[in-house]
Amino acid sequence: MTTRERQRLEAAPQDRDRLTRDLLRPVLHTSPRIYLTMMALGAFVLAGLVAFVYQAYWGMGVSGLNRPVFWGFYITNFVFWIGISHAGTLISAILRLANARWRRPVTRCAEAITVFALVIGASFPIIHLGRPWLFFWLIPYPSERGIWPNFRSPLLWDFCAITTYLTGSLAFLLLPIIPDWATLRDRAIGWRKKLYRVLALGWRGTPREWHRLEMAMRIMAVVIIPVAVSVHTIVSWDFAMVPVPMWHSTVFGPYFVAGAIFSGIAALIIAMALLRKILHLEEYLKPIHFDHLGKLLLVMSLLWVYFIVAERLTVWYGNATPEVAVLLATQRGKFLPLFWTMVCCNFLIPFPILAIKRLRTITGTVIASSTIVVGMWLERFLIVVPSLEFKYLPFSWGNYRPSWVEITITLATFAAMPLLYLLFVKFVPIISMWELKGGEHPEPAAAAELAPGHEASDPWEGTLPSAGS
Amino acid sequence: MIFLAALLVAGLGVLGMALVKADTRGAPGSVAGESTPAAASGLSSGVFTPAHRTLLEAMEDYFDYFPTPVQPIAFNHKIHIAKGMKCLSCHAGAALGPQAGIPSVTFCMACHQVIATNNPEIQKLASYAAEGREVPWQPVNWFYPAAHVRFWHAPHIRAGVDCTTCHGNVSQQTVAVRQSDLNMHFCLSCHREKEVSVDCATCHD
Amino acid sequence: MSRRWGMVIDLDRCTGCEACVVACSAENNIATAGESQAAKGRAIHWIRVERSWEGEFPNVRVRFRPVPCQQCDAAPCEPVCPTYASYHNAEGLNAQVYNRCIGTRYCANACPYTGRFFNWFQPSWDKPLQLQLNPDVSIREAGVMEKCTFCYQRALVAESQAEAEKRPLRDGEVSPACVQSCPSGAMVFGDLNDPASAVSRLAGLDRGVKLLEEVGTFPKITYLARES
Amino acid sequence: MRRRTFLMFSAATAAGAMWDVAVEHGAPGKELVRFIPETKLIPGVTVWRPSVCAQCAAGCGLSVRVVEGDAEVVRKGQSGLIKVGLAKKLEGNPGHPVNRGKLCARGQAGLQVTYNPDRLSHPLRRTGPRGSGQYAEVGWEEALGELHARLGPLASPSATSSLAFLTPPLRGQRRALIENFLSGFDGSALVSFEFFDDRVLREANRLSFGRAQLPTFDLAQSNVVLSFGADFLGTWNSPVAQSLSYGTMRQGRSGVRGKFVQVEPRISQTGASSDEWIPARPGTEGELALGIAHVLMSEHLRPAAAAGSAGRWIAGWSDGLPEYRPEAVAWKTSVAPETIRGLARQLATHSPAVAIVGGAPLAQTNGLFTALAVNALNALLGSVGKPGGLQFTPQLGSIGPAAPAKSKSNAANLSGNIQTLAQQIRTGKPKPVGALLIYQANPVFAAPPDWQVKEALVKVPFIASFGSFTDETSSLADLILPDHSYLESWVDDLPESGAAEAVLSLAPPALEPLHHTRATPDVLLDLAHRLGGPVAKALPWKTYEAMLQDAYTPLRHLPGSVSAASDDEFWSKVKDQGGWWSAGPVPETKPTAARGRSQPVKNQEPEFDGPAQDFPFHFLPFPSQQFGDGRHANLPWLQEMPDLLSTAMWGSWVEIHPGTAQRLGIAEGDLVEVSSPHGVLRAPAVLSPGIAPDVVAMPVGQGHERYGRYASGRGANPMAILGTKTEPETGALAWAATRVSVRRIGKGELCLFSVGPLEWGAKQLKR
Amino acid sequence: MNAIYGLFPDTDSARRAVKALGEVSRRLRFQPRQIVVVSQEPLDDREMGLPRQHTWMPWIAACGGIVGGTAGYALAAFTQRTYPLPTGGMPVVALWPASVVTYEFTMLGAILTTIVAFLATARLPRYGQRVYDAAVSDGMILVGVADSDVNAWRDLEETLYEQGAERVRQFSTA
Repeated sequence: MTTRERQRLEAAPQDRDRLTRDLLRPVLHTSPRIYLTMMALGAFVLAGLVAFVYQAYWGMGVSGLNRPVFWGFYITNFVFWIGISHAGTLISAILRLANARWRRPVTRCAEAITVFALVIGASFPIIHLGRPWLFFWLIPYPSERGIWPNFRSPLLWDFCAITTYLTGSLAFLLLPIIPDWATLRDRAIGWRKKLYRVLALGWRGTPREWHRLEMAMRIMAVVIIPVAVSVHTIVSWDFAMVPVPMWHSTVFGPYFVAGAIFSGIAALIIAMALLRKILHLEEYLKPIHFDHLGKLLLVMSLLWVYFIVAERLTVWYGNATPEVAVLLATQRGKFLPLFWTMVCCNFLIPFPILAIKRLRTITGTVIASSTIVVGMWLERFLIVVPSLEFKYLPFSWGNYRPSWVEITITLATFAAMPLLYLLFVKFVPIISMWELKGGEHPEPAAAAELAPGHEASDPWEGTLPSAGS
Repeated sequence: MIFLAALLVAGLGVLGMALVKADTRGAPGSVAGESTPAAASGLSSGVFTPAHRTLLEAMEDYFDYFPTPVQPIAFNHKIHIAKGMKCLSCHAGAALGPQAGIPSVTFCMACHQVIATNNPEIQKLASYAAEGREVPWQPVNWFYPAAHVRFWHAPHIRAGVDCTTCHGNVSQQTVAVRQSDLNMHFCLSCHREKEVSVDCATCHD
Repeated sequence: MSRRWGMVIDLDRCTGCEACVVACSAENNIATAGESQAAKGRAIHWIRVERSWEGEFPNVRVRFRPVPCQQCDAAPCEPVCPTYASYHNAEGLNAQVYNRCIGTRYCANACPYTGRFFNWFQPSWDKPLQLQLNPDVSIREAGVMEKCTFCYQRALVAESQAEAEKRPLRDGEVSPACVQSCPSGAMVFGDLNDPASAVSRLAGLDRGVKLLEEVGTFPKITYLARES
Repeated sequence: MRRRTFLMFSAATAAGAMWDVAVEHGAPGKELVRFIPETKLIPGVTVWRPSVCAQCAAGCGLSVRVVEGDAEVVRKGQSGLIKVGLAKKLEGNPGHPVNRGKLCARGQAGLQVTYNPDRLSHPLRRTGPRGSGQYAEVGWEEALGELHARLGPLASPSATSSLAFLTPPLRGQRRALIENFLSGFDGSALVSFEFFDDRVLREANRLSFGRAQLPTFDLAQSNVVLSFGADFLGTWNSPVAQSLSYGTMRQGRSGVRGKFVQVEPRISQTGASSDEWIPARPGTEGELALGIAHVLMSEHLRPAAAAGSAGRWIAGWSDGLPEYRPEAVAWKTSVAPETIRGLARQLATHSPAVAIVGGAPLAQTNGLFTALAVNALNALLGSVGKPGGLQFTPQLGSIGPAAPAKSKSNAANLSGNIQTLAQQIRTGKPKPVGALLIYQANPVFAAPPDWQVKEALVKVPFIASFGSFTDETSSLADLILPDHSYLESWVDDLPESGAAEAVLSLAPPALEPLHHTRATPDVLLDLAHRLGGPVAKALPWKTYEAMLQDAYTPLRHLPGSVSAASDDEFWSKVKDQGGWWSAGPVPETKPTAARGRSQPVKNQEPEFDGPAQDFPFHFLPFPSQQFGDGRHANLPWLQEMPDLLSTAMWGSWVEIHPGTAQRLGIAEGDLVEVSSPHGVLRAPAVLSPGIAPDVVAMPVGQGHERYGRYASGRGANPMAILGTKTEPETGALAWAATRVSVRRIGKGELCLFSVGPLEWGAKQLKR
Repeated sequence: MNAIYGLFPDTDSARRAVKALGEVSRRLRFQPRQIVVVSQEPLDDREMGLPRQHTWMPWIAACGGIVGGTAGYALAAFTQRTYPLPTGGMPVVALWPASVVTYEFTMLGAILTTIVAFLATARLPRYGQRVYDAAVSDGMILVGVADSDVNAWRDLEETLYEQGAERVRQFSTA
C-alpha cells in the first residue's frame, strides 16, 4: 500500500461507491433503446439462422461456391473472426505480463471480444460443411467402427487449437469476473441475485482466494500467449499445408498472426468506442487508451505491410507460373479493385491517421480501425478465393460469386457479435471493477514506477475519475 | 434513435428476404433440365439427410435401429429346413452373385400346388399367384443407402462362411428376424479374424 | 506383392472424342447438373478432356488431354481430410469413402488437378432415367465429395470372378469404363507392379510424362506426349 | 461404444426442426404392387447381351450390360413394379468387326433413349389442332384400327391418292419391309431424309470407282492421311472404326507414326488431332486436291494414268492438269504453293497415303467436283483398294426378300427426297398424298426453311408417326404409334463401311419393353395382314423376327463368322454373336456401273447463297460432337458433355475468329445475331482461334422447338437460316453454301465447362 | 459456525484490526488462523500482517501440461496405429503433424489443470454460509474471528471498534 493509494482511498470514499455504481449501471439498468438494438441485431441473426437451415436442407449448392472455388465467404469469415479473436486475450495477456497498468479498463472488453469472435469464427467450419450434422466426426470418440479422425489434417489441428484457445480464453475472461459477480450478487435483486449467487461460486474475497486468483491469472497469461499465436498459425496452415498457388507459403504463420492482432486491435478500438458512447463510460475509457492502442495498431499496420511485401515480392521473383497467375489476378486482374481497396484500408488510410499524434484521437483511431476491419476482411477474402480460382491447370480455372445465403450468414455474424456483446454487458460489468479499483499490489519493479518522482509519467495517470470532476 | 430504427428495419428486411428466399422451393434442387424439380425423381427429395428417404429413417439409421418387418405371409423357415431344404435351394443367388434373392411366387407354387393347400397362409400364396402378383416380402436384413455398403454374398459363400454367421440359425426360426446388428463392427471383426481385406473401398464406394 | 493400378494415356492417339466422358457418367452414376448448375461450374465429370489452343491463325494447333483423378502416390488430398474419407488403399488407389465424408471440401482444394467433385445438391434423375443406374456404384448424396475411382467396382468384380475360377487376374482383364470405351485405344490400364503388363511397358516409354510433376504428387497416370 | 447412445440430444433437436418430412415407412399398404417377373435373371449378376447401335448410320455392334432391377410398369391396367432386366451400360461388341468393343459418346448415351423420361409410352391420338402437341392416349387396337381405316382406301387399286413413308436412310430388313409394304400402295413414295447425307460422295464413288458407297479407310496402315473437311474421328461415316485405325496409325506400329493433315476452314474435332491444319477457302478443296495432283504428275512422282478411271472424270487430267499449277491454286484456295508442293511430296514419298473427303466440302454447289477430284487424287496415289488406303466394305448381295416385281402402276412409285415430297403434296401431282407415315426422320427441324416442309406436311390429310418421341415433325401427326427403343427390338443393319469384311449386325431384343409400345416392323406386318391384298402378299410374315430369320439364315452357306450344322443353330449363334461377318468372298450387290454421264467434270466455282457485300461471312453449320444432326439433343448426358473445343454445354454458340470478333466489337459470350437472306438467329459467341476470319460456324443439334424437356427451347437451330442452294447433279443440299452477316446484340449466356484461358501457358490474365 | 467481525472502511484500520486481533488471540483463546479477512480487492498479505500465501499452482499447471501433451501424442499416435490408414505414402504416425496436436494438448492440459487447481486451492465453488457481509461489495474490509468462544465476543467487539471498525456484527448459522 503506497501513500498515494491510501490517500486516494481515504480522501474519496464516495468515489469508490460511484465507480461501482457507474460500472454496475449498465448491468442493472437497461434502456428501451438497448432492447430495440437487440431486436434489430436479433433479426439479422435470425435471418442468418434461416439461411443456414435452408442451406443444410437443400445442400451447399445454394451458396455461390463451385468447382474449383470450394471455399469462399465461409472460410473467409472463419479466418477473419478467428483473427478478431486475437484482440483480447493476446493483448490483455501481454499487457498483464508487462504489467502495463493502463490496460485495466480495457482487458475485459478485449477478452469478451476474443470469446465471442472465437465462438462465431469456430461456427463457420461447421456452417461450411457439406453435411454439418456430422461435424462431431471431427472429434475423436470411441466408436464400434474403430475409426478416428485424421490427426494429420490441419482441420483437426484447428479443432484442437480452437478448443484449447476457447477454453483458455473463457477461463481468462471468466476467472476475473468471479469477484465482480460476487459484488453483483450483493447488489442485484430477484432472479438475478440467484443467478449471480450461483455464478459467484461463493466468492468472498479472502486473501487466499485473491492470491489463488492472481496466480491463476498469471499462469493463464503465460499459457494463453503461445496458444493464441499457435491458433492463428494453425489457421494459416489450413492453407499453407496444401499445394495451392500462393497458399503453400512459409510466411503464412507469422503473416496470419500479425494480421490477426492487427484486426483484433482494430475491433477492440471500435468496441471500446461504442461502449464508451452507449454505456457512458467516458470517464473510464479515456483518450489515452485509444492513443496507446492506436500506437499498437500503427506498429501492426507496418508489420502487415512488411508481410505483404515479403509474400508478394518472393512470389514475384520466384516467378512460378501458377503463383504468378494468382499474383497478377489479384493485383491487375479481376481482383484489382478489391486488392487496392485492401491496401488503402490497411495501410494508406490508417497509417497517416495513426502516425500523426494530432490525428490519433478517439475519432481518428476509430476511423482507422473501421477501415482496417474492412481491409482485413478483404485480405482474408483475397487469400482464400483468388488462389482457388487460379489453380494449376488453367482449363479448370473458375469464378466465384457469393449467393444471398452466404451474404446473409455473413451479415448475421456481424450482427451476432454486437448482440452477444450487448448481452454480455447486461450480465457482467464490462470494466473489471476490482481491478480498476486499483487494489492490485504492485510488483517490486512496478513499485518504483509509482514512486513520487515518477508520478508525472505514470501511464495510470488520468485513467481514474479524479475526485473533483 | 433514427439509426436504431434503420438498423431494425434492415434486420427485419434481411430476415424477411431470407425467409422468402428459403421458401422458394424447387429452384436449387432442380437438376437436369431446368423444369424438373428434384422431387420428381424417386431417388431424392429435399430432405434433411438426403441419403435417407425420410428424417425418421435417418434417425433409425443413426441409432442402428432396424424396424422389424411385418411379412405378408408368415413363411415358416423352420418347417422348410426340417423337410431337408437348403438355404440355397431358394436363395440361389447367394452362391452366384451379390444378392441372395427371394424366390418368385411361381417357385413356391411349384410345390404348393399340391402341398399343404389347406393352410391359410398357403392359400394367401395361391391367391397372389392367381392374381399374377409377387408376394410383397419385406426385407429383413438390409443396409441403409447412406451406408454406401457394397455387400456381395457369393465371395462369402465361396469362402465357406456359413449363412448362420450373419443370419442366425434360421432353421430354428419361423419368420426370419434380424439376428445380428450387421454393422461395420460385425463385419470388421470377422474380416480381421479371417485376415481378409479391411480396406474401406472393398465394401464402401 | 499387391497390385498397383495405373493408367497410361497416349496423347498421340487421343482424338478428343469424349467417349470416356460419357462412359464414366454411365458407369459411375454421375447425375447431370442441368444448365444453370453447369454454368456455375458444378457439372461433374470425373474425367474431362482439356483442350488448349496454340499459335495464331493460320498456324493454329490444338492440344488436349483427358484428365481423370491422377491417383497420386503422394496425394495432397489424403492427409488433409479430417475424417479419413479420402485415403490410400493397398492397391494404390486414392479412395473416397462417401459415408465418412462430411464435406469440408478440403481435399478438393488440395488437389492440384481439380479432380474432385462435390455434390452441391442431392443428385436426381428424371424418371425413368434412374433405371440406368449402375447397381455396383452407390449414389453420392448432397454434401459429399466424389471422384474417379478407376472404376474400382469393376476390378472387384473381375477379382471375384478370377477367384471363383481359381485363376490369376489377366492383364487387361480389368479396365475402367473410360479405358474400355476409348475408340482410338489411347488409354491403357493395368497393374504397375507387374513389369510384364502393357501399362508398365508403356509407362516406361520416353514419351511418358506426369501431369504437374513439379508439385510432387507422384501420379499413377502417365501421359505419353504427342509427337507433333 | 454404441452409436445409438451418442448425441441423442442433437438428433432429437434436428428431428424437431424437420419433423414434417418424417413419414412412416415399411407400411406394406403404401407400396406398389409387384408383378411376377416374366424372365428370370440372377439378381445382381450382369448379363451381356448383343445389340446394334442405332444412334448413327455406322451400324456398330453393341454389348448391353443387363442387370435385374425394378421397373415401374403397367400390367392389365394396373401399375406396379416388376423385376426385369435393365440396361445399365452400353459398350461395344468386342467381336464386331466395325467397332471391336469400342463405342463413341453418342453411342453410349443411347441408354438414355430407352430410359428417356420423354419417351412416348402409349399410342396417342391428336385432340388439338395440328402441331399443338395435344394428344390423348388410345389403346393399340383402336390405334391400329384407325390406321387400317385410313390406309385401307389408299391400298385399293382405285385409290386416288397415294401414301408416303418418310424415314431416315434405312438398310437391311427394315428397308426391305417398308419397301414391300409400300409396294402394295399405288404411287407411294419412300422418302428418306437425313440432313448430313452423303449423296454427293456416293455419286462420286459410283462414278470414280463404280461403288455408290461410302469408303472404308485402312488408316492403320497409312503413313500420310490428308483429309478434306471430313470429320472422320467425330461424326462422319463410321467414326469408331476410323478412330480405332487412327490410333494404330499414330502409335500402333513400331517405328512408324502416320502423319495427318486436315483441310477445312474451321478446326473440327478431327482437325484438332491433325499435325497440320490447312484452312483452305470454303468450296476450293477440290482445286487444292487437283493442285496436289498436278504437282504429283508434273514432278513425275506419279503417272497420270495411275488414276485409271477415276481420272477420267476430271477435265484436263491426262494433260497433267495444267490449270492447277500450285500458284494458281494458291490464289484461289489461299493455301501457299509451298504447302501444296510439300503435301504432294509427302503423299508420294510416304506411301501408303490416303485422301479423305466428306462433310462441308461436299455440301457446296461444286461438291461433286470436289469429291471426284479427291477420288482422282486417291487413285493417282494408288491407294484405292490397297492396304493403308481406301477400300469398300463388301456389301451383302441379294439377301432377304426383294420387293415384289413392280406392277405397272407401281412403276410410278417415287423414291424421293423431301423436296419432291413437299412438291407432290403442294401440287397434288402425280397424285395427291393421302397419308404420310413418319418413322424417325425429322425434316421439319432439319430442312432449310425455304423448302417449306412444315407448310407442306400440314396439308397431308392424315399423318401417322412411329417415333418414340414427339419432335418437330412427329408432333404434326394425327396418330402416334410409338416404337420400341432399339434395345427393346429386333435390330439388324448392314454397315456400309468400317470393316474389311461384309458385316451383318443383328440382335434380338436386349430388354423387355419398358412401356406400352410396339415394334414398328411388327406393327407394319400386323397392318399388312389387316390390309390384305398385295400388301399382305408382299409381307407374309407374322413377326419381324420370322422375317429376319428367313432373310438371314441363307448366310449359313457363306464363309463367315458362324459355322453351324443347321439353320436353327446358325440363327441362335448369330443372335448370340450380335451378327455375322464374312470370312471370305461374298456375293456382292452388283457394282453399279458408271452411267448417266460421259463428260468429265469441269471445275466450277462454288456458288454461295447471299451477296458477299451484304453477307460477308461463310456460314458453316457443323455436325456437333454431342448431337450429330440434332437427333441426340434429348439425351442429358450429351447435353452436359462439354464440346471439345468450346467446352460449351447445354446450348449452342456461334464460333467466330477472335480478330473478326474484335472488329465487330464482339466479346466471348456476347449474344450475336446471324442473318442470312433466309432467316435470322441469335446465339452467344465463342471466340475460336481455329476458324478462318471469313467464316462463322455453328453446331447443328440445338434449337429444337419440341423435343422433350432436355432439348426444347434450347439454343438456336442453324438450319433455320440456310439457303436452298443444291449440288446440281445430285440435288443434294449445299448446306455449307450460305453466306451470313453477324452483329452484336448484347450480353449473352453461355454455359462453358472451362472459363480459363485458351492457352495452357497463358500469362495473360486480364479478364 | 459463528463469528464476529468488524467492517473497516480502509486498509489501514483493517490492518490495525488484524494486528490487534493477533495480539488478543491468546488471551481470548483463539488461533491466529481463525482471523478472517474479506475484501473487495486484493490485499497485500505482508502489509496486512497475514501469513504469506504459498501455492504449488505453477508446478501443478506444468505437470498438467506434460500430462496433456503426452495424452495428445498418444491420441494422435496410438489411435492411428489401431486403424492404420496410409495416406499419401507417408508414415502412419508422423512426427511433424503429431507435434502440433501434442503442443495443443499440452496447453490444454496446462489450462485445465490451472482452472481446476485454482478452484480446488481457492476452495471454490462453495455455496454454504460463511462469514461474509454484503457491505464488502461496497468497499468495506471485513476483519473478524470465526468459530471463537462466544464469551469472548464482547472483548472482540471492543477490540474491533477500537481499531476503527465502522460496524461490528455477529454471524452465526443455525
